[in-house]
Amino acid sequence: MINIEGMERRISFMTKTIELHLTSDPPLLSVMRAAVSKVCELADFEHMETSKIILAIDEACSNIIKHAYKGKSGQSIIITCKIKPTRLEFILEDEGEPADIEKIKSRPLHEIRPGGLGVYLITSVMDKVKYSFGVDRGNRLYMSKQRPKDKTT
Amino acid sequence: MINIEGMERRISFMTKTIELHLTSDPPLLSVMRAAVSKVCELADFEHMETSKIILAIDEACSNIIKHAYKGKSGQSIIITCKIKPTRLEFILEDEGEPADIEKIKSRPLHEIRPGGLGVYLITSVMDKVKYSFGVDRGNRLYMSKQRPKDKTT
Amino acid sequence: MSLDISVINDQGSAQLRIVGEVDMYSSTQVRRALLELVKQKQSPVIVDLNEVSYMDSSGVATLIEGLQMCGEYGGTLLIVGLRDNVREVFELTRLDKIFKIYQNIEAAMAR
Amino acid sequence: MSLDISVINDQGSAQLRIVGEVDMYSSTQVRRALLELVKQKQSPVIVDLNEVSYMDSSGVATLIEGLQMCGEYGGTLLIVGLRDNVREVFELTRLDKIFKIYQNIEAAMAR
Ligand SMILES: Nc1ncnc2c1ncn2[C@@H]1O[C@H](COP(=O)(O)OP(=O)(O)O)[C@@H](O)[C@H]1O
Ligand SMILES: Nc1ncnc2c1ncn2[C@@H]1O[C@H](COP(=O)(O)OP(=O)(O)O)[C@@H](O)[C@H]1O
Repeated sequence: MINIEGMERRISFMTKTIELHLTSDPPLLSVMRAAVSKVCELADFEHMETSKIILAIDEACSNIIKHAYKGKSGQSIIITCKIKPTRLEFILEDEGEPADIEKIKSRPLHEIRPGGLGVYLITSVMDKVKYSFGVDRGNRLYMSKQRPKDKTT
Repeated sequence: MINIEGMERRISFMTKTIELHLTSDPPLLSVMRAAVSKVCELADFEHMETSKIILAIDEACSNIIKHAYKGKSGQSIIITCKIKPTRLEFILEDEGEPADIEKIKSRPLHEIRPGGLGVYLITSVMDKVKYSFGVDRGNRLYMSKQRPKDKTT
Repeated sequence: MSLDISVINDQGSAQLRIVGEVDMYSSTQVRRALLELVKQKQSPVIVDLNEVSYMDSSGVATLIEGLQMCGEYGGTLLIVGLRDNVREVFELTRLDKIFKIYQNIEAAMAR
Repeated sequence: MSLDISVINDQGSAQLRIVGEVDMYSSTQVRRALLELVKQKQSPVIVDLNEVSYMDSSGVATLIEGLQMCGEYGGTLLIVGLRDNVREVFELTRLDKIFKIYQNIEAAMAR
Protein backbone atom coordinates (compact mmCIF):
# COMPACT_ATOMS: atom_id res chain seq x y z
CA MET A 1 0.00 0.00 0.00
CA ILE A 2 1.37 3.37 -0.98
CA ASN A 3 1.48 5.86 1.82
CA ILE A 4 -0.31 9.04 0.80
CA GLU A 5 0.27 10.98 4.00
CA GLY A 6 2.77 13.12 2.12
CA MET A 7 0.06 14.15 -0.31
CA GLU A 8 -2.12 15.59 2.38
CA ARG A 9 -1.84 19.32 2.37
CA ARG A 10 -4.30 21.92 3.51
CA ILE A 11 -6.37 22.80 0.49
CA SER A 12 -6.15 26.40 1.65
CA PHE A 13 -2.53 26.94 0.73
CA MET A 14 -2.54 26.50 -3.02
CA THR A 15 -4.92 27.11 -5.87
CA LYS A 16 -6.91 24.05 -6.89
CA THR A 17 -8.62 24.20 -10.26
CA ILE A 18 -11.59 22.11 -11.32
CA GLU A 19 -13.17 22.42 -14.74
CA LEU A 20 -16.56 21.18 -15.79
CA HIS A 21 -17.47 21.04 -19.48
CA LEU A 22 -21.20 20.79 -20.07
CA THR A 23 -23.48 21.33 -23.00
CA SER A 24 -26.44 23.68 -23.03
CA ASP A 25 -28.92 21.00 -21.93
CA PRO A 26 -30.96 21.94 -18.87
CA PRO A 27 -30.91 18.45 -17.27
CA LEU A 28 -27.11 18.66 -17.01
CA LEU A 29 -27.31 21.60 -14.62
CA SER A 30 -27.97 19.09 -11.82
CA VAL A 31 -24.45 17.69 -12.39
CA MET A 32 -23.03 21.20 -12.16
CA ARG A 33 -24.87 21.86 -8.89
CA ALA A 34 -23.57 18.65 -7.29
CA ALA A 35 -20.00 19.44 -8.33
CA VAL A 36 -20.17 23.09 -7.23
CA SER A 37 -21.59 22.00 -3.89
CA LYS A 38 -18.50 19.87 -3.17
CA VAL A 39 -16.18 22.61 -4.43
CA CYS A 40 -17.78 25.02 -1.93
CA GLU A 41 -17.34 22.45 0.87
CA LEU A 42 -13.65 22.10 -0.03
CA ALA A 43 -13.39 25.89 0.17
CA ASP A 44 -14.85 25.75 3.72
CA PHE A 45 -18.20 27.41 2.97
CA GLU A 46 -20.97 26.27 5.23
CA HIS A 47 -24.33 24.96 4.15
CA MET A 48 -26.30 28.18 3.57
CA GLU A 49 -23.48 30.00 1.80
CA THR A 50 -22.95 26.94 -0.38
CA SER A 51 -26.65 26.96 -1.35
CA LYS A 52 -26.40 30.59 -2.39
CA ILE A 53 -23.27 30.03 -4.48
CA ILE A 54 -24.91 27.06 -6.22
CA LEU A 55 -27.89 29.32 -6.97
CA ALA A 56 -25.67 32.01 -8.49
CA ILE A 57 -23.81 29.59 -10.78
CA ASP A 58 -27.09 27.91 -11.76
CA GLU A 59 -28.63 31.28 -12.68
CA ALA A 60 -25.56 32.18 -14.72
CA CYS A 61 -25.65 28.85 -16.60
CA SER A 62 -29.41 29.16 -17.17
CA ASN A 63 -28.84 32.62 -18.66
CA ILE A 64 -26.21 31.25 -21.03
CA ILE A 65 -28.64 28.58 -22.22
CA LYS A 66 -31.59 30.98 -22.51
CA HIS A 67 -29.92 34.13 -23.80
CA ALA A 68 -26.49 33.37 -25.29
CA TYR A 69 -27.63 30.11 -26.95
CA LYS A 70 -31.33 31.04 -27.29
CA GLY A 71 -32.34 27.62 -25.99
CA LYS A 72 -30.28 25.66 -28.52
CA SER A 73 -29.03 22.43 -26.93
CA GLY A 74 -25.64 20.75 -27.34
CA GLN A 75 -23.59 23.99 -27.15
CA SER A 76 -20.47 24.36 -25.02
CA ILE A 77 -20.44 25.74 -21.47
CA ILE A 78 -17.17 25.58 -19.54
CA ILE A 79 -17.22 26.20 -15.81
CA THR A 80 -13.84 26.71 -14.18
CA CYS A 81 -13.69 26.72 -10.36
CA LYS A 82 -10.56 28.01 -8.65
CA ILE A 83 -10.16 27.48 -4.95
CA LYS A 84 -7.63 30.18 -4.06
CA PRO A 85 -6.23 30.80 -0.60
CA THR A 86 -8.64 33.60 0.23
CA ARG A 87 -11.39 33.33 -2.36
CA LEU A 88 -13.36 31.01 -4.58
CA GLU A 89 -13.54 32.00 -8.25
CA PHE A 90 -15.81 30.79 -11.04
CA ILE A 91 -15.28 31.50 -14.72
CA LEU A 92 -18.05 30.61 -17.15
CA GLU A 93 -17.26 30.49 -20.85
CA ASP A 94 -19.61 30.05 -23.79
CA GLU A 95 -19.53 30.44 -27.55
CA GLY A 96 -23.01 31.89 -27.83
CA GLU A 97 -24.14 35.27 -29.07
CA PRO A 98 -22.32 38.12 -27.38
CA ALA A 99 -24.72 40.37 -25.49
CA ASP A 100 -24.91 44.10 -25.14
CA ILE A 101 -23.48 44.61 -21.65
CA GLU A 102 -26.09 47.33 -21.02
CA LYS A 103 -28.82 44.72 -21.31
CA ILE A 104 -27.45 42.54 -18.52
CA LYS A 105 -29.71 43.73 -15.78
CA SER A 106 -32.61 42.37 -13.79
CA ARG A 107 -36.02 43.94 -13.42
CA PRO A 108 -36.50 46.30 -10.47
CA LEU A 109 -37.55 44.17 -7.49
CA HIS A 110 -40.80 46.07 -6.91
CA GLU A 111 -42.04 45.32 -10.43
CA ILE A 112 -43.54 41.95 -9.69
CA ARG A 113 -43.59 39.75 -12.81
CA PRO A 114 -42.30 36.31 -13.73
CA GLY A 115 -38.60 36.30 -14.65
CA GLY A 116 -35.95 38.97 -14.55
CA LEU A 117 -34.31 37.99 -11.25
CA GLY A 118 -31.27 35.92 -12.26
CA VAL A 119 -28.71 38.69 -12.64
CA TYR A 120 -29.91 40.24 -9.37
CA LEU A 121 -29.36 36.93 -7.56
CA ILE A 122 -25.90 36.49 -9.10
CA THR A 123 -24.75 39.94 -8.05
CA SER A 124 -26.34 39.65 -4.58
CA VAL A 125 -24.55 36.40 -3.82
CA MET A 126 -21.10 36.95 -5.33
CA ASP A 127 -18.57 39.59 -4.29
CA LYS A 128 -17.33 40.35 -7.79
CA VAL A 129 -19.14 39.76 -11.08
CA LYS A 130 -17.66 40.73 -14.40
CA TYR A 131 -19.10 39.97 -17.83
CA SER A 132 -17.03 40.17 -21.00
CA PHE A 133 -18.50 39.48 -24.39
CA GLY A 134 -16.21 38.88 -27.33
CA VAL A 135 -17.05 38.29 -30.95
CA ASP A 136 -13.99 36.08 -31.60
CA ARG A 137 -13.12 34.98 -28.09
CA GLY A 138 -16.52 33.88 -26.87
CA ASN A 139 -18.25 35.16 -23.77
CA ARG A 140 -16.85 35.08 -20.28
CA LEU A 141 -18.34 35.63 -16.86
CA TYR A 142 -16.01 36.00 -13.88
CA MET A 143 -17.42 35.64 -10.35
CA SER A 144 -15.63 35.52 -7.04
CA LYS A 145 -16.53 35.07 -3.40
CA GLN A 146 -14.38 35.58 -0.32
CA ARG A 147 -13.75 32.34 1.57
CA PRO A 148 -14.79 32.15 5.24
CA LYS A 149 -12.05 33.84 7.23
CA ASP A 150 -11.66 31.62 10.28
CA LYS A 151 -10.96 28.61 8.10
CA THR A 152 -8.34 29.94 5.70
CA THR A 153 -5.51 30.10 8.22
CA MET B 1 -39.92 34.52 -19.57
CA ILE B 2 -38.57 32.30 -22.30
CA ASN B 3 -40.45 29.09 -22.78
CA ILE B 4 -38.08 26.16 -22.50
CA GLU B 5 -40.63 23.44 -23.12
CA GLY B 6 -39.14 22.96 -26.56
CA MET B 7 -35.76 22.16 -24.99
CA GLU B 8 -37.12 19.27 -23.02
CA ARG B 9 -36.15 16.05 -24.71
CA ARG B 10 -35.67 12.62 -23.26
CA ILE B 11 -32.02 12.38 -22.26
CA SER B 12 -32.13 8.81 -23.57
CA PHE B 13 -32.26 9.73 -27.23
CA MET B 14 -29.00 11.50 -27.77
CA THR B 15 -25.50 11.35 -26.40
CA LYS B 16 -24.82 13.87 -23.65
CA THR B 17 -21.18 14.52 -22.82
CA ILE B 18 -19.88 15.91 -19.55
CA GLU B 19 -16.19 16.45 -18.91
CA LEU B 20 -14.55 16.99 -15.56
CA HIS B 21 -10.96 18.23 -15.41
CA LEU B 22 -9.33 17.61 -12.05
CA THR B 23 -5.81 17.58 -10.75
CA SER B 24 -4.19 14.67 -8.95
CA ASP B 25 -5.19 15.93 -5.50
CA PRO B 26 -7.06 13.38 -3.39
CA PRO B 27 -9.52 15.87 -1.82
CA LEU B 28 -10.86 16.67 -5.30
CA LEU B 29 -12.13 13.12 -5.75
CA SER B 30 -15.17 14.11 -3.67
CA VAL B 31 -16.15 16.56 -6.45
CA MET B 32 -15.80 13.78 -9.01
CA ARG B 33 -18.01 11.45 -6.94
CA ALA B 34 -20.78 14.06 -6.60
CA ALA B 35 -20.74 14.77 -10.34
CA VAL B 36 -20.63 11.08 -11.34
CA SER B 37 -23.53 10.39 -8.99
CA LYS B 38 -25.74 12.88 -10.84
CA VAL B 39 -24.56 11.58 -14.22
CA CYS B 40 -25.65 8.08 -13.18
CA GLU B 41 -29.05 9.44 -12.08
CA LEU B 42 -29.49 11.12 -15.47
CA ALA B 43 -28.66 7.77 -17.07
CA ASP B 44 -31.48 6.15 -15.02
CA PHE B 45 -29.28 4.01 -12.74
CA GLU B 46 -30.79 3.38 -9.36
CA HIS B 47 -29.13 3.98 -6.03
CA MET B 48 -27.06 0.83 -5.56
CA GLU B 49 -25.83 0.66 -9.16
CA THR B 50 -24.90 4.34 -8.91
CA SER B 51 -22.84 3.63 -5.76
CA LYS B 52 -20.93 0.89 -7.56
CA ILE B 53 -20.20 3.04 -10.59
CA ILE B 54 -18.96 5.85 -8.33
CA LEU B 55 -16.70 3.29 -6.62
CA ALA B 56 -15.25 2.12 -9.94
CA ILE B 57 -14.44 5.63 -11.16
CA ASP B 58 -13.00 6.55 -7.75
CA GLU B 59 -10.74 3.48 -7.79
CA ALA B 60 -9.60 4.33 -11.32
CA CYS B 61 -8.80 7.93 -10.34
CA SER B 62 -7.03 6.81 -7.16
CA ASN B 63 -4.87 4.48 -9.27
CA ILE B 64 -3.93 7.32 -11.61
CA ILE B 65 -2.85 9.43 -8.63
CA LYS B 66 -0.97 6.58 -6.92
CA HIS B 67 0.56 4.75 -9.87
CA ALA B 68 0.63 6.97 -12.97
CA TYR B 69 1.55 10.13 -11.05
CA LYS B 70 3.28 8.40 -8.09
CA GLY B 71 1.46 10.64 -5.65
CA LYS B 72 2.54 13.90 -7.27
CA SER B 73 -0.21 16.51 -6.89
CA GLY B 74 -1.36 19.11 -9.41
CA GLN B 75 -1.26 16.77 -12.44
CA SER B 76 -4.07 16.53 -15.00
CA ILE B 77 -6.89 14.00 -14.86
CA ILE B 78 -9.72 14.34 -17.39
CA ILE B 79 -12.91 12.37 -16.85
CA THR B 80 -15.31 12.28 -19.78
CA CYS B 81 -18.79 10.89 -19.18
CA LYS B 82 -20.96 10.01 -22.16
CA ILE B 83 -24.59 9.20 -21.60
CA LYS B 84 -25.43 7.23 -24.74
CA PRO B 85 -28.86 5.78 -25.56
CA THR B 86 -28.05 2.29 -24.29
CA ARG B 87 -24.90 2.71 -22.18
CA LEU B 88 -22.94 5.05 -19.96
CA GLU B 89 -19.26 5.49 -20.88
CA PHE B 90 -16.37 6.94 -18.91
CA ILE B 91 -13.01 7.84 -20.38
CA LEU B 92 -10.19 8.75 -18.00
CA GLU B 93 -7.11 10.44 -19.39
CA ASP B 94 -3.85 11.29 -17.67
CA GLU B 95 -0.35 12.38 -18.64
CA GLY B 96 1.42 10.19 -16.09
CA GLU B 97 3.85 7.37 -16.58
CA PRO B 98 2.58 4.73 -18.95
CA ALA B 99 2.23 1.35 -17.25
CA ASP B 100 3.01 -2.12 -18.43
CA ILE B 101 -0.45 -3.47 -19.21
CA GLU B 102 0.57 -6.86 -17.76
CA LYS B 103 0.95 -5.23 -14.35
CA ILE B 104 -2.61 -3.95 -14.23
CA LYS B 105 -4.08 -6.65 -12.10
CA SER B 106 -5.37 -7.02 -8.58
CA ARG B 107 -4.17 -9.52 -6.00
CA PRO B 108 -6.03 -12.84 -5.88
CA LEU B 109 -9.01 -12.37 -3.57
CA HIS B 110 -8.00 -15.18 -1.21
CA GLU B 111 -4.61 -13.58 -0.50
CA ILE B 112 -5.80 -11.28 2.27
CA ARG B 113 -3.57 -8.21 2.54
CA PRO B 114 -4.10 -4.46 2.49
CA GLY B 115 -4.43 -3.04 -1.03
CA GLY B 116 -4.57 -4.70 -4.40
CA LEU B 117 -8.35 -4.59 -4.88
CA GLY B 118 -8.98 -1.52 -7.06
CA VAL B 119 -8.65 -3.10 -10.50
CA TYR B 120 -10.79 -6.02 -9.36
CA LEU B 121 -13.55 -3.64 -8.27
CA ILE B 122 -13.37 -1.69 -11.53
CA THR B 123 -13.70 -4.81 -13.66
CA SER B 124 -16.43 -6.29 -11.44
CA VAL B 125 -18.59 -3.19 -11.68
CA MET B 126 -18.15 -2.13 -15.30
CA ASP B 127 -19.15 -4.12 -18.38
CA LYS B 128 -16.15 -3.13 -20.47
CA VAL B 129 -12.76 -1.91 -19.25
CA LYS B 130 -9.93 -1.09 -21.62
CA TYR B 131 -6.59 0.45 -20.70
CA SER B 132 -4.32 2.03 -23.27
CA PHE B 133 -0.97 3.50 -22.35
CA GLY B 134 0.79 5.78 -24.77
CA VAL B 135 4.18 7.43 -24.49
CA ASP B 136 3.18 10.49 -26.54
CA ARG B 137 -0.58 10.38 -26.24
CA GLY B 138 -0.94 9.93 -22.51
CA ASN B 139 -2.84 7.14 -20.81
CA ARG B 140 -6.47 6.31 -21.39
CA LEU B 141 -8.94 4.12 -19.56
CA TYR B 142 -12.25 3.35 -21.24
CA MET B 143 -15.11 1.96 -19.13
CA SER B 144 -18.71 1.33 -20.07
CA LYS B 145 -21.86 0.11 -18.37
CA GLN B 146 -25.18 -0.88 -19.91
CA ARG B 147 -28.01 1.46 -18.90
CA PRO B 148 -31.06 0.00 -17.16
CA LYS B 149 -33.27 -1.44 -19.91
CA ASP B 150 -36.77 -0.55 -18.75
CA LYS B 151 -35.91 3.15 -18.70
CA THR B 152 -34.18 3.58 -22.08
CA THR B 153 -37.33 3.21 -24.14
CA MET C 1 -33.92 14.14 -12.49
CA SER C 2 -37.51 15.20 -13.05
CA LEU C 3 -39.82 16.26 -10.25
CA ASP C 4 -42.50 14.26 -8.53
CA ILE C 5 -45.64 16.35 -8.53
CA SER C 6 -48.89 15.26 -6.93
CA VAL C 7 -52.19 17.08 -6.68
CA ILE C 8 -54.87 16.67 -4.03
CA ASN C 9 -58.21 18.27 -4.89
CA ASP C 10 -60.42 18.99 -1.93
CA GLN C 11 -63.72 20.86 -2.35
CA GLY C 12 -62.47 23.63 -4.61
CA SER C 13 -59.07 24.00 -3.00
CA ALA C 14 -56.03 22.12 -4.25
CA GLN C 15 -52.70 21.05 -2.81
CA LEU C 16 -49.76 20.85 -5.20
CA ARG C 17 -47.00 18.78 -3.63
CA ILE C 18 -43.60 19.05 -5.30
CA VAL C 19 -40.68 16.72 -4.55
CA GLY C 20 -37.19 17.38 -5.93
CA GLU C 21 -35.15 20.25 -7.36
CA VAL C 22 -36.93 23.03 -9.21
CA ASP C 23 -34.68 24.53 -11.88
CA MET C 24 -35.03 25.78 -15.47
CA TYR C 25 -35.52 22.17 -16.59
CA SER C 26 -38.04 20.97 -14.05
CA SER C 27 -39.97 24.22 -13.48
CA THR C 28 -41.84 23.59 -16.74
CA GLN C 29 -43.44 20.62 -14.99
CA VAL C 30 -44.58 22.86 -12.11
CA ARG C 31 -45.92 25.36 -14.63
CA ARG C 32 -48.00 22.70 -16.38
CA ALA C 33 -49.46 21.49 -13.09
CA LEU C 34 -50.29 25.05 -11.96
CA LEU C 35 -51.92 25.93 -15.29
CA GLU C 36 -54.19 22.91 -14.89
CA LEU C 37 -55.33 24.04 -11.41
CA VAL C 38 -55.83 27.61 -12.61
CA LYS C 39 -57.95 26.37 -15.50
CA GLN C 40 -60.15 24.66 -12.89
CA LYS C 41 -60.28 27.95 -10.94
CA GLN C 42 -59.20 26.23 -7.72
CA SER C 43 -58.78 28.35 -4.59
CA PRO C 44 -56.77 28.34 -2.51
CA VAL C 45 -54.00 26.66 -4.46
CA ILE C 46 -51.59 25.46 -1.76
CA VAL C 47 -48.09 24.82 -3.09
CA ASP C 48 -46.24 22.46 -0.74
CA LEU C 49 -42.47 22.96 -1.05
CA ASN C 50 -41.58 20.86 1.98
CA GLU C 51 -39.72 18.33 -0.16
CA VAL C 52 -38.15 20.85 -2.50
CA SER C 53 -34.41 20.83 -1.82
CA TYR C 54 -33.54 23.47 -4.39
CA MET C 55 -35.31 26.25 -6.25
CA ASP C 56 -33.93 28.84 -8.63
CA SER C 57 -35.44 31.97 -10.18
CA SER C 58 -37.29 29.98 -12.83
CA GLY C 59 -39.18 28.21 -10.04
CA VAL C 60 -39.92 31.53 -8.40
CA ALA C 61 -41.04 32.95 -11.77
CA THR C 62 -43.44 30.05 -12.19
CA LEU C 63 -44.95 30.71 -8.76
CA ILE C 64 -45.35 34.44 -9.54
CA GLU C 65 -47.14 33.48 -12.73
CA GLY C 66 -49.40 31.14 -10.72
CA LEU C 67 -50.11 33.85 -8.15
CA GLN C 68 -51.06 36.33 -10.88
CA MET C 69 -53.29 33.85 -12.70
CA CYS C 70 -55.07 32.94 -9.46
CA GLY C 71 -55.57 36.64 -8.79
CA GLU C 72 -57.37 37.00 -12.15
CA TYR C 73 -60.30 34.87 -10.97
CA GLY C 74 -60.15 36.11 -7.38
CA GLY C 75 -58.40 32.99 -6.11
CA THR C 76 -55.41 32.78 -3.78
CA LEU C 77 -52.12 30.91 -3.96
CA LEU C 78 -50.42 29.93 -0.70
CA ILE C 79 -46.95 28.54 -0.18
CA VAL C 80 -46.07 26.12 2.61
CA GLY C 81 -43.00 24.31 3.92
CA LEU C 82 -40.06 26.41 2.73
CA ARG C 83 -36.68 24.93 3.59
CA ASP C 84 -34.02 27.39 4.69
CA ASN C 85 -32.20 27.55 1.36
CA VAL C 86 -35.44 27.91 -0.61
CA ARG C 87 -36.71 30.57 1.81
CA GLU C 88 -33.45 32.42 1.16
CA VAL C 89 -34.32 32.76 -2.55
CA PHE C 90 -37.66 34.35 -1.63
CA GLU C 91 -35.95 36.67 0.85
CA LEU C 92 -33.16 37.72 -1.50
CA THR C 93 -35.77 38.68 -4.12
CA ARG C 94 -38.11 40.24 -1.50
CA LEU C 95 -40.87 37.87 -2.62
CA ASP C 96 -41.40 36.73 0.95
CA LYS C 97 -43.46 39.95 1.18
CA ILE C 98 -45.57 39.15 -1.89
CA PHE C 99 -46.41 35.51 -1.27
CA LYS C 100 -48.50 34.21 1.61
CA ILE C 101 -46.12 31.74 3.21
CA TYR C 102 -47.14 29.26 5.94
CA GLN C 103 -45.21 26.77 8.02
CA ASN C 104 -47.31 23.79 6.94
CA ILE C 105 -50.56 22.71 5.29
CA GLU C 106 -52.50 22.90 8.57
CA ALA C 107 -51.49 26.51 9.16
CA ALA C 108 -52.42 27.40 5.58
CA MET C 109 -55.84 25.70 5.86
CA ALA C 110 -56.56 27.41 9.21
CA ARG C 111 -55.63 30.91 7.91
CA MET D 1 -14.07 17.01 3.44
CA SER D 2 -12.17 15.27 6.22
CA LEU D 3 -13.69 12.64 8.47
CA ASP D 4 -14.99 12.99 11.97
CA ILE D 5 -13.42 10.26 14.04
CA SER D 6 -14.15 9.69 17.71
CA VAL D 7 -12.84 7.06 20.06
CA ILE D 8 -14.53 5.66 23.15
CA ASN D 9 -12.24 3.62 25.39
CA ASP D 10 -14.03 1.24 27.72
CA GLN D 11 -12.09 -1.21 29.91
CA GLY D 12 -9.65 -2.47 27.31
CA SER D 13 -12.06 -2.41 24.40
CA ALA D 14 -12.42 0.58 22.11
CA GLN D 15 -15.07 1.95 19.78
CA LEU D 16 -13.88 3.86 16.73
CA ARG D 17 -16.76 5.89 15.31
CA ILE D 18 -16.22 7.24 11.81
CA VAL D 19 -18.47 9.86 10.17
CA GLY D 20 -18.13 10.79 6.49
CA GLU D 21 -16.66 9.40 3.29
CA VAL D 22 -13.62 7.10 3.50
CA ASP D 23 -11.50 7.41 0.37
CA MET D 24 -7.79 7.56 -0.47
CA TYR D 25 -7.63 11.02 1.10
CA SER D 26 -9.47 10.41 4.34
CA SER D 27 -8.47 6.78 4.97
CA THR D 28 -5.10 8.01 6.27
CA GLN D 29 -7.04 9.53 9.17
CA VAL D 30 -8.66 6.17 9.93
CA ARG D 31 -5.26 4.51 9.71
CA ARG D 32 -3.76 6.90 12.24
CA ALA D 33 -6.63 6.33 14.69
CA LEU D 34 -6.39 2.55 14.30
CA LEU D 35 -2.61 2.55 14.81
CA GLU D 36 -3.12 4.40 18.07
CA LEU D 37 -5.59 1.79 19.36
CA VAL D 38 -3.34 -1.06 18.24
CA LYS D 39 -0.42 0.51 20.06
CA GLN D 40 -2.57 0.44 23.20
CA LYS D 41 -3.37 -3.24 22.45
CA GLN D 42 -7.12 -2.63 22.76
CA SER D 43 -9.48 -5.55 22.22
CA PRO D 44 -12.00 -5.75 20.80
CA VAL D 45 -11.58 -2.75 18.52
CA ILE D 46 -15.11 -2.02 17.31
CA VAL D 47 -15.18 0.05 14.13
CA ASP D 48 -18.55 1.77 13.80
CA LEU D 49 -19.32 2.52 10.14
CA ASN D 50 -22.94 3.51 10.70
CA GLU D 51 -22.29 7.07 9.57
CA VAL D 52 -19.94 6.17 6.73
CA SER D 53 -21.74 7.00 3.50
CA TYR D 54 -18.93 5.87 1.20
CA MET D 55 -15.90 3.62 1.40
CA ASP D 56 -13.45 2.62 -1.29
CA SER D 57 -10.68 -0.01 -1.40
CA SER D 58 -8.26 2.21 0.51
CA GLY D 59 -10.70 2.20 3.44
CA VAL D 60 -11.02 -1.56 3.18
CA ALA D 61 -7.20 -1.88 3.00
CA THR D 62 -6.91 0.16 6.18
CA LEU D 63 -9.36 -2.14 7.98
CA ILE D 64 -7.48 -5.24 6.78
CA GLU D 65 -4.28 -3.72 8.15
CA GLY D 66 -6.06 -3.05 11.46
CA LEU D 67 -7.42 -6.60 11.58
CA GLN D 68 -3.95 -8.05 10.99
CA MET D 69 -2.30 -5.80 13.57
CA CYS D 70 -4.94 -6.72 16.17
CA GLY D 71 -4.32 -10.39 15.38
CA GLU D 72 -0.64 -9.95 16.20
CA TYR D 73 -1.40 -9.34 19.89
CA GLY D 74 -4.33 -11.75 19.98
CA GLY D 75 -6.92 -8.97 19.81
CA THR D 76 -10.02 -8.80 17.64
CA LEU D 77 -11.42 -6.17 15.33
CA LEU D 78 -15.18 -6.02 14.78
CA ILE D 79 -17.12 -3.99 12.28
CA VAL D 80 -20.61 -2.65 12.92
CA GLY D 81 -23.26 -0.66 11.08
CA LEU D 82 -22.52 -1.23 7.41
CA ARG D 83 -24.78 0.71 5.08
CA ASP D 84 -25.91 -1.11 1.94
CA ASN D 85 -23.42 0.50 -0.42
CA VAL D 86 -20.50 0.00 1.99
CA ARG D 87 -21.56 -3.60 2.61
CA GLU D 88 -21.46 -4.07 -1.17
CA VAL D 89 -17.73 -3.23 -1.23
CA PHE D 90 -17.07 -5.95 1.39
CA GLU D 91 -19.20 -8.42 -0.55
CA LEU D 92 -17.63 -7.68 -3.94
CA THR D 93 -14.18 -8.29 -2.46
CA ARG D 94 -15.39 -11.32 -0.40
CA LEU D 95 -14.18 -9.59 2.75
CA ASP D 96 -17.59 -10.08 4.36
CA LYS D 97 -16.24 -13.58 5.06
CA ILE D 98 -13.03 -12.32 6.69
CA PHE D 99 -14.33 -9.58 8.95
CA LYS D 100 -16.66 -10.12 11.87
CA ILE D 101 -19.55 -7.84 10.97
CA TYR D 102 -22.41 -6.99 13.35
CA GLN D 103 -25.62 -5.02 12.93
CA ASN D 104 -24.83 -2.59 15.75
CA ILE D 105 -22.62 -1.95 18.77
CA GLU D 106 -24.93 -3.89 21.11
CA ALA D 107 -24.76 -7.03 18.95
CA ALA D 108 -20.96 -6.74 18.78
CA MET D 109 -20.66 -6.32 22.56
CA ALA D 110 -22.97 -9.28 23.21
CA ARG D 111 -21.10 -11.63 20.82
N1 LIG E 1 -25.34 35.25 -20.47
C1 LIG E 1 -26.13 36.18 -21.02
N2 LIG E 1 -26.06 36.42 -22.34
C2 LIG E 1 -26.85 37.36 -22.91
N3 LIG E 1 -27.74 38.09 -22.23
C3 LIG E 1 -27.87 37.90 -20.91
C4 LIG E 1 -27.08 36.92 -20.24
N4 LIG E 1 -27.42 36.95 -18.92
C5 LIG E 1 -28.37 37.88 -18.79
N5 LIG E 1 -28.65 38.46 -19.98
C6 LIG E 1 -29.63 39.58 -20.20
O1 LIG E 1 -29.98 40.11 -18.93
C7 LIG E 1 -31.40 40.08 -18.72
C8 LIG E 1 -31.71 39.83 -17.26
O2 LIG E 1 -31.38 38.50 -16.90
P1 LIG E 1 -32.03 37.82 -15.63
O3 LIG E 1 -31.97 38.79 -14.51
O4 LIG E 1 -31.37 36.50 -15.41
O5 LIG E 1 -33.57 37.60 -16.00
P2 LIG E 1 -34.24 36.71 -17.14
O6 LIG E 1 -33.23 35.74 -17.64
O7 LIG E 1 -35.40 36.06 -16.44
O8 LIG E 1 -34.66 37.68 -18.20
C9 LIG E 1 -31.89 39.00 -19.64
O9 LIG E 1 -33.24 39.19 -20.03
C10 LIG E 1 -30.95 39.12 -20.83
O10 LIG E 1 -31.34 40.13 -21.71
N1 LIG F 1 -3.60 3.85 -13.74
C1 LIG F 1 -2.56 3.00 -13.48
N2 LIG F 1 -1.32 3.29 -13.91
C2 LIG F 1 -0.30 2.46 -13.65
N3 LIG F 1 -0.41 1.30 -12.98
C3 LIG F 1 -1.63 0.94 -12.53
C4 LIG F 1 -2.76 1.78 -12.75
N4 LIG F 1 -3.82 1.17 -12.20
C5 LIG F 1 -3.38 0.02 -11.65
N5 LIG F 1 -2.07 -0.13 -11.84
C6 LIG F 1 -1.25 -1.30 -11.43
O1 LIG F 1 -2.16 -2.35 -11.08
C7 LIG F 1 -1.91 -2.79 -9.74
C8 LIG F 1 -3.19 -3.21 -9.07
O2 LIG F 1 -3.98 -2.06 -8.82
P1 LIG F 1 -5.12 -2.15 -7.71
O3 LIG F 1 -5.90 -3.39 -7.92
O4 LIG F 1 -5.90 -0.88 -7.78
O5 LIG F 1 -4.38 -2.25 -6.31
P2 LIG F 1 -3.38 -1.22 -5.58
O6 LIG F 1 -3.53 0.10 -6.25
O7 LIG F 1 -3.83 -1.22 -4.17
O8 LIG F 1 -2.02 -1.82 -5.77
C9 LIG F 1 -1.20 -1.64 -9.06
O9 LIG F 1 -0.39 -2.05 -8.00
C10 LIG F 1 -0.40 -1.03 -10.21
O10 LIG F 1 0.83 -1.72 -10.38
